[in-house]
Parts: sequence; structure tokens; C-alpha cells
Amino acid sequence: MNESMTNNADEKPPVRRRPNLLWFSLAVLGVSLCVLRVAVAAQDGDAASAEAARTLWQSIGVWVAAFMTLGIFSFLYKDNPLYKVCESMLIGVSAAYWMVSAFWSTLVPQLFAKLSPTLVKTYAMPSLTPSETPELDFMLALVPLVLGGMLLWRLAPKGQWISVWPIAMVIGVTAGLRLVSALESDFLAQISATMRPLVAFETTTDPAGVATRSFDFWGTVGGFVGVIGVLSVLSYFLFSVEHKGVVGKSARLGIWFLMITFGGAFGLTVMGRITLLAQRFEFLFKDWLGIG
Amino acid sequence: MMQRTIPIAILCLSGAIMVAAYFISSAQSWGETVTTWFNILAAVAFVLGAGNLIAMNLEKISSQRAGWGYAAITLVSFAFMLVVGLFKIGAVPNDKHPDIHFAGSYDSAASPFGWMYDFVMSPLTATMFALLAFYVASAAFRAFRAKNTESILLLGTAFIVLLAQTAAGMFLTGWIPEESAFAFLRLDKIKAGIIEHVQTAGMRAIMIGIALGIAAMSLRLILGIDRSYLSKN
Amino acid sequence: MQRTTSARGITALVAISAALLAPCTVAMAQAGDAVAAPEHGWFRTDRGALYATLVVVGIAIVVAIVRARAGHPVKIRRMPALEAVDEAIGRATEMGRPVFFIPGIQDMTDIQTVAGVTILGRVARTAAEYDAKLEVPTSRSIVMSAARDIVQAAHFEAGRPDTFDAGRINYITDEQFGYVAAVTGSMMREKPAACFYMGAFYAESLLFAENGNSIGAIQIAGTAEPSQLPFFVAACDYTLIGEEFFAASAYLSGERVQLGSIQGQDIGKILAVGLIAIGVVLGTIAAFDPGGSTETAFDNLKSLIGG
Amino acid sequence: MTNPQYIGGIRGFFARLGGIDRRWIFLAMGLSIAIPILLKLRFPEYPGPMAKATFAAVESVPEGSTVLLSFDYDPASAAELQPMANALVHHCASRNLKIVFMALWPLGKQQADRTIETVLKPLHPGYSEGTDYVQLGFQAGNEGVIKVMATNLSKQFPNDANGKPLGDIPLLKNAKDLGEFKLVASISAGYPGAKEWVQYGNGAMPDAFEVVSGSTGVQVGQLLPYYPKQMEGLLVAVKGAAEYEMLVEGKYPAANPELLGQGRVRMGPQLVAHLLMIALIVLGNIAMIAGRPRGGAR
Repeated sequence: MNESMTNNADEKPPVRRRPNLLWFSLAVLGVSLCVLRVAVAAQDGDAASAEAARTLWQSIGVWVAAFMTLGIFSFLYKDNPLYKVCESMLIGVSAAYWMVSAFWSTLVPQLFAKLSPTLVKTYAMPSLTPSETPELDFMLALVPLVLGGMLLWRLAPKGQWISVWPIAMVIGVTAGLRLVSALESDFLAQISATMRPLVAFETTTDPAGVATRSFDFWGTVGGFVGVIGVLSVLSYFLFSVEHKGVVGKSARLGIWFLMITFGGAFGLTVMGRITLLAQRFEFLFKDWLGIG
Repeated sequence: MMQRTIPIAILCLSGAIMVAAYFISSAQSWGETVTTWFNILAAVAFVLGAGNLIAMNLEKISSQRAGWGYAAITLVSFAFMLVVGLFKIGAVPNDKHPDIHFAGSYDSAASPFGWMYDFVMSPLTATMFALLAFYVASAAFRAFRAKNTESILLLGTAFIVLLAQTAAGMFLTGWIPEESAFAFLRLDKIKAGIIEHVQTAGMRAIMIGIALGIAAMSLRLILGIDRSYLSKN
Repeated sequence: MQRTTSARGITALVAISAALLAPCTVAMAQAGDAVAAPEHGWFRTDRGALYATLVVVGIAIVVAIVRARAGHPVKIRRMPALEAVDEAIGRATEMGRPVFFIPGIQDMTDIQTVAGVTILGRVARTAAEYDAKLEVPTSRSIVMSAARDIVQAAHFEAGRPDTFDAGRINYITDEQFGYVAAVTGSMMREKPAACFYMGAFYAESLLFAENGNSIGAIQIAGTAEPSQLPFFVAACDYTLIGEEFFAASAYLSGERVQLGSIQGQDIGKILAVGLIAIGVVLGTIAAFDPGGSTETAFDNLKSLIGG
Repeated sequence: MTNPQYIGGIRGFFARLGGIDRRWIFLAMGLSIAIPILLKLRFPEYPGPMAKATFAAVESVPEGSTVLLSFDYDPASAAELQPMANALVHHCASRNLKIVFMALWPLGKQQADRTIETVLKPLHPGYSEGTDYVQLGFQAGNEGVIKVMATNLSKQFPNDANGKPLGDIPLLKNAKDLGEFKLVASISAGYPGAKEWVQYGNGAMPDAFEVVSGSTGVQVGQLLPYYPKQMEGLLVAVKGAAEYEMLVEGKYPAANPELLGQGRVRMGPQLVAHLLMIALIVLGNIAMIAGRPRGGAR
């Protein structure tokens, strides 16, 4: 952990090669074989009906998905053309995906529908309910439109500095919003949660309904650990005091608390990560190969 | 003036307004309004992102730089997905308004856009995510070495939690009766204790620190002390 | 002379803070009613405790800044992660390999991205001075826009406006794992000698850090995303943990005024410790005397600050 | 540091192991997950206290009373949580409890529907909608839904998921509020979920019903403080599901054991992969010690 590097990668000059033709043609061959196999399988059945066409596309889809899955896995061995194909497709497809979804789920309902409700209602959102304050909505929608125009101005040949204005506004708004919300939900709420009694008692009610209070040893230990943990880690974060003497000892205890925190969090995450990989394998084995 | 003073003024003003709005009863919806504005702004900014993506890849192709073929794949898949999605080609029509083409949903599974999402994008992203299972293993092997007290605590805790998460943990210490005085030696108890007390304490202190960091950072920005985001030409 | 300016400034601040805190006393007085009836005047009295905290923490930071500006010495403890920044860039320059800066995957609406981008400014200035090749792949269009501005500004500051190349700061895709695929791929191909991860990170933290490690890059990370800290701590050479990350841009600037603000954060922490101590003492007394007046006081204190 | 290349014998082997190509680790990880999946390996589970408490909580509900199952997750977490839902539904139905399904997450309704179709109907063909179980579906409003339910059930859910008025449903026509239920189980992947059920459901009527929860591994830290005082049972991740399955199957064997084995099948790769991780940590440390020059630490 946090050791300086010793394994400087070997200093061979990078060999620049053209995309390996062999790899590429193998990939093409594989894909075409699959398409062929699926086409044959589809012809055996009743390929005429629409349902079959959909399942044809679905089975092609499963094959494509399987190749994409294997392509990403191949990166574990080393960077290779198949991975590069997958990577390039993922970049193109996902960039477009987010742009399309921003267009249809943000720009159309939140900008165009405010600027020109009738047009949007006629052509895109027939169920759009008319606003009660169309003028106000129109004016409010102009603000992001103007800001957006300023941002795009950087593509213009002159006066590109104006694109800093909307960014300054975004940073300002972010700073303002987060300043208060951080103090409320992180600072005050966490302080309040730390305020706990150091000693714990347990109340047990016997069948007769008589409540007895007894000292709870482990609850008390937990209370102490919780408070000392918060205080010592806070002292680790002190910047204007050198970590020497009492502060130094406390800061060191704080680091220990941090390390236990991180170790625990690491261990807890593992199960979820393994589930993710198991799901990919289940997809490959069951949905694609039909085994297992 | 236009390049330095005004942006600083915009930043300070918008920050101060947002802080004040949080405490003024009639201004409660302002935060929401500006969030909507930001979403629109981000959507408009996609023009910049798309422009950059196209320009960068076209340049690679035209200069025949190494790997230009991949740039072509990116461009083609980008263009295909964009056209199919924006024009809702093959989209499933809206039940109530089948006559209005653009009323259909853009991402239904039966459309080409939905197909690309289900069979190209989602397996790719899910597999990329799943690679983490491999990397947690290699990171654990490489980084969890008992070099000093700190690393012993880090790896020791991870070790206990990992062990307690399997049947092996119950097998090793499950025989200790839960009601006995030694119940705290059970791995599941140790794990729960670590999570509930130590980890919670650590996380709380981290959050308090982060809140103060955010406060100081925001104040530096709003007061115009940190101006590194400004061009100085 | 400087001392008097400082004293005058602080007196003024105390006056301002008294004025700012005035609504608070009203708020405190009304806090009890506010819980019962969620109707407010123009001022959200139920947020009185938050307002008071904001004023106190804000004033603490501003006082520290004013003192620093007036010439009081500002001592800040060492942060090895930040001392390693120049070394990492220098090493990349010597080896003739690029430097990667990843500003997280969130947009500018996340303060971590803002912090990451300001740190990018300092890193870019050093890189411009050393003439190292700095690459900044981004996952958001607006972050790309902001990063280009800030790197350009850094080149001007370093006196090397000619070496600024906007083509090294690119938008990849908004999709988390699409971005990861592209960045890890180019890490493998370009073999950067130094990687900076500064911003909001989620599951991709370990994907970046393990791949960066396998190509032998020096890796310096900073994030305030608590769930990802374990992975950066385990796999990177240096990690700025939470608050350290926000202090980093001020620390790297080396400007007295900005360092002062870091000192102000410490006052906030002392305030937190004080509040916790009061709460714990009250709570412990209350535990021995259930149903007593201390318990009421403890509950009131908790509900007051817990909002 | 001594170059590990020059150390001989077993010590040398371990020393060289420290610098092993990480691809071998990748391969080991891949195999440790793929093989248990392919062979459908199932290992015995040792039910922990939390799973036992959950089982006991369901057992303690008087036969014939009504329970509420809230599906507060979506398909993304289904791998961890669906096995719990299956076992829970089978457990309740085997004890002849009347089941009311609902969801605080929009996609939770689908998960509930799937559970009804794949578990309840095939395993308990006698259960009929309206008298033995009701699907209320999803309502937006997060914890607000719970708050309203605590005072007035029919105000929050005037109809069931099919649009049938609550007054026409035999099982719920006399139901007033959450007090109708003897047990509330939230299968929960985050907000809103189990925490909100404890805070706003149990908080509003502390003695009316018991709360049990199935949770993902990621958010368990937030729920632990409530167990066992405000939450009588807590199942954590796939492991909790597997342990609970063991207990349920032990007492109420299902006609189709496949349905009740998903958690344990998913635990197979978990167990092997976890043991691999543990072995890797141990090996890494042995390698470090073996690679040290003799005569003490650096």
C-alpha cells in the first residue's frame, strides 16, 4: 500500500504495428459464422411469422452480446484488436445513447415544450398538459437557452471567452448548493449521530412484565469505540498542527481506524463484484451456449 | 473586464443567491429550477461533446494514424445510434397516438435503438463492470501485505470480513454458543462489530471532514479567492 | 502595521458575524414551534441551527483567510501525496511518457469535479513548465470545456501559451464503463508514467488503479467518495482522503490566502469535536438517569442539530 | 532487497510467487467462479444468527394472519435479493399466512409479479388472489407511502394493482392501517426500503408488527444499527438468502427444489472465490516474507 513503484515497466521502445489483420479477419469470420448458424436455425422453424423474426433478432442479439462479453474479457490477457473493436463500439454507441436520451427526456419536455408547447404537443408529446403559466415558463426556459448559446460560442472564431460565463455560473451554483447541503447532511447530521451515551444499558422485560435494566458490556465498548474513532480520525485531518505529541498519537490512532474502515469496506464489496462476474458467466453458459 | 471580472461576479452572485435561497421560505424551488437549467445546459453541451468526438475520430482517419480503423468503428456506431434514436426509426408507436411518429418511446426493446442497448451496450458495460472481480483479486494479492501496523490492520480486517462472509467462517467459529461469554469470538459477531462501530465511526469522521472541505472550497470560490478556472490571456 | 490591519479586519468580521447571527436567536426561540407546525415566515426557522453553523464555520474560514492575508504565518502539515506531484510529472518528462489526469466521472454540478478541475490547473502548470504531455480524457462535455479553459490558463501562467493543445483534452462518452474502457485502453497503449485521479469516482476506481499499476505508473488519487477510498488506498501510491482532497488545490497553489482557508477548516473540526464532547457527556449522564432532565436536554440538542 | 531470482528452494519459489504475472490470478479467479456455476456446486450453509432470527420471526406469526411483503428493489439487485423473495413467499404460504404484495420501487412490482408467477402459483396452487394474497403494486412517494399507510391504508392504496377497489377485496376490505399486518418484510436494495419501514412504519406503531428485511451487501451498514431491536430479522446478500433457504427448505420442503436453491447455487462461486481471495492474501504475505533478505526487516 502506498509504496513507491519498483516495477518500472520494461523500457522497450514501443513497436508501432498496424491493426493485426489476422485477428481482425478471425473476428469477422467468427461473426459471419454465427450469423450463418442463426440464419440456418431460423429457416428450420417458421421464419415467416413476425414472432420468429423477433426471436431471430434476439438470437442474433445473444450472439453479439456473447462476442462483446468475450471481447472485453480478452483485455485481461492483453490489449488486442477484439477489445479495441468492442471499446470503439462502446464509445460510439454509449455517447450516442446518452445524447439521444438527453434529447428526448430533457431537451424536448423541459426546453422545447416550454418554448413552443403547441409544436411539441402536435408532433412529439400528445399527452402534454398545458402549463398554467406559459409566459413564465417561456422566460425561464430562455435562461438555459442563452447560457447554452454562450457555451457553444467557443466554436465561433471570435469572442470565445464568453463560454466561461455559463461555466462560472455552474460552478457558483454548485458551490452555493453544496456549501449548505454538506453542512446540513454531512457535518451536522454526522455530529448528531456521533452523540451517543458512552455507557449502554439493556432493558429486558420478563414474562410478568417487570422491566429490569442491566449494564450492557459490549454496547458500552461499542459506544466508546464509536466516539474515540470519530475524534481520532478528525485529529488525523488537522492540517495546521504538525502530527507530533498528543495530536500525533491521536492522528496515528485515527489512521488505524481509517485502515480498519477501508479493510472492512473492501471485504464487503467483494461479494457484490463476484455476483457481477457470476452473472456474466451465467449469461455465457446458459443464454448463449445453453449449458448449465 | 469581460474575461475576468464578470465571470467572478457571476460566480460569486450565483453562489451567494443559492446559499441565501436555502433559508428563504419563498425560494425553496430555486434549487430545483437551476438543476433543470443545468440539465438543459448539459444537453446543449452535448453538441460540444459530439463535435469533439467526431472531429477527433475524423482526424485520426484522415491522417491514417495508428488504429484509424477503430476510429471509423466508433464513428459509424455513433452515427447509427444517433440517427436511429433521434429520428425514432423503427420505434414502437404510442398506443394512444399511433399516428404521431415522434410520440413513440425511443428506447423500447423492439426498436433498433433498444436492440443496440440490450445486446451491444449493456453486455459491454456489464462485462466492464464485472472485470472488477478480477481486479479485486489482483489488488488483494499485491496490496494486502503486512508491512507495518497500518497495512496489518487493513489486510486483517479485510481477511476477517472475507472469512466471515463464507460458510467457512461459520464452520470455524459457529460452534461457539451465541449466549456464552465468548460469543464475541464468533467471526460473524466480529464482522458485525467492525462494521457497526469501527467502520461507522471512520466513515462519520470522513464525512465530517469532507463537509468542512466542501465548505472551505465553496467559500474560496464564492469569495473569489480561488480563480484558477479563469483564462489569463 | 499589518497587525493593525488584521485586528481591524477581525473586529469588522466579529461585527458582521454578530449581525448575521441575529436571525439565529429568533430562529432558536422559534425552533420548538417550528417542529410542531411546518409553517414559516420568510426565514426557514427550522434551519436555524444550520444557519448558525454556516455563519460560524464561514466566519472561522474567513478570519483565517484575513489573518493570512495580513501576514500571519500559516503552517500547514506535510501532505506526501501533494509533494509527489512535481516528482511524478518530472519522472514522466524524463521518461518521455505522457501524464494522465482523470477528473472523475461526474459533471460540474459535483463539487468534487470542481475541486478536481482546480487541481488540474496546478498539475497543468507544472506539466507546461516541464514540457510534459498532459492528457485529460473527460466523461462530460462541460467538464471538457472547463478543463480546456483551465489548462489553457495554466499554460499562460507558465509562460508557455504556445504549447497548449486543446486536442489532448477530449470528451469520450457520458457512459461510466464506456469511459473506463476507453481510458484503460489508452493507458495500455500510451503507458503514461504518472496518473492523477482527482474527482468523483465510483466502481471505476479500481479498474483505473489496477491497470495504472500494471503499466508501472506513479498514481496519485484524490476523492471524497467514501466508498471508493479503500480501493485507491490499496492500489495507488498516494491517496488524498476526503477532506485532504479539497485542501489540495489550496495547498498546491502555495498562496498564503488559500492556505489560510485550510486553517479555517481546522477551526470547524474543533467545533465538531466540541459539539460531540458536549453531546456525549450529556448522553452519558442521561443514560444513568433515564427520564430525567438531562435526557430531555440531550434529546433537544440532538434534534436541534440533527434537523 | 535481495533479488528473488537468486533465492533457491521452497523459499525461492514463494519469493518468486510475489512477482507472479497477475494474469494467473485472473485465470484462477475466472475458474473459481466458472467451475461452480458449470457444475452447479452447492455447499452446505451454516445458518447464522441473523438468518435464524428471520426464520423465527416468520414462524412466530400466528397462522392465518396477514403479512406485508414490500418489494423495494429492481432487476439490478435481483441476483442478490430474488432468492430471498422466493424463500420468503414460500415460507409464508407454507404457514398459511395471507400475503399482501407491494413495492416502493417502480420496478419492484415486476419483481413481485414474477415471484407470484414463478413461486406462489406453482408451489401453492391453492392460493387464490383476493382471499389469500393481494398485489397492491407500486406507489410513488417513498417514505410518504409508509407514513400514509400507517394511518390510512385505503387512502394510499384505493385499489389493488388490477384497479379493483380495496373494499371489494375480501382480504383487505376491513383493513384500516398497517396494524392489519403482523409482519412487514422489506426486500430492500437502498432508498426507499427497510430503513424507511423501520423509521416510519415501526416508528409510527412500534408494537403492531415485526419487521424483517432482506438487504444487499452494499447497504447493510445502514441497517445493522436497527437489528435486532427494531428489526427482528435481517438477511444479508446472497449468503443470507442461502442460509434462509436452508432453514425454510429444512422445515417446508418445496415440490420444486430448484426454486428454493437459487441462493445456494449463487453461493457456490462466492465461497470458492472468497476462499481464493483469502488464499491470495496469505500467499502474498508468504511471498513477501520469503523475499526478504535474511536477518530482519528492511
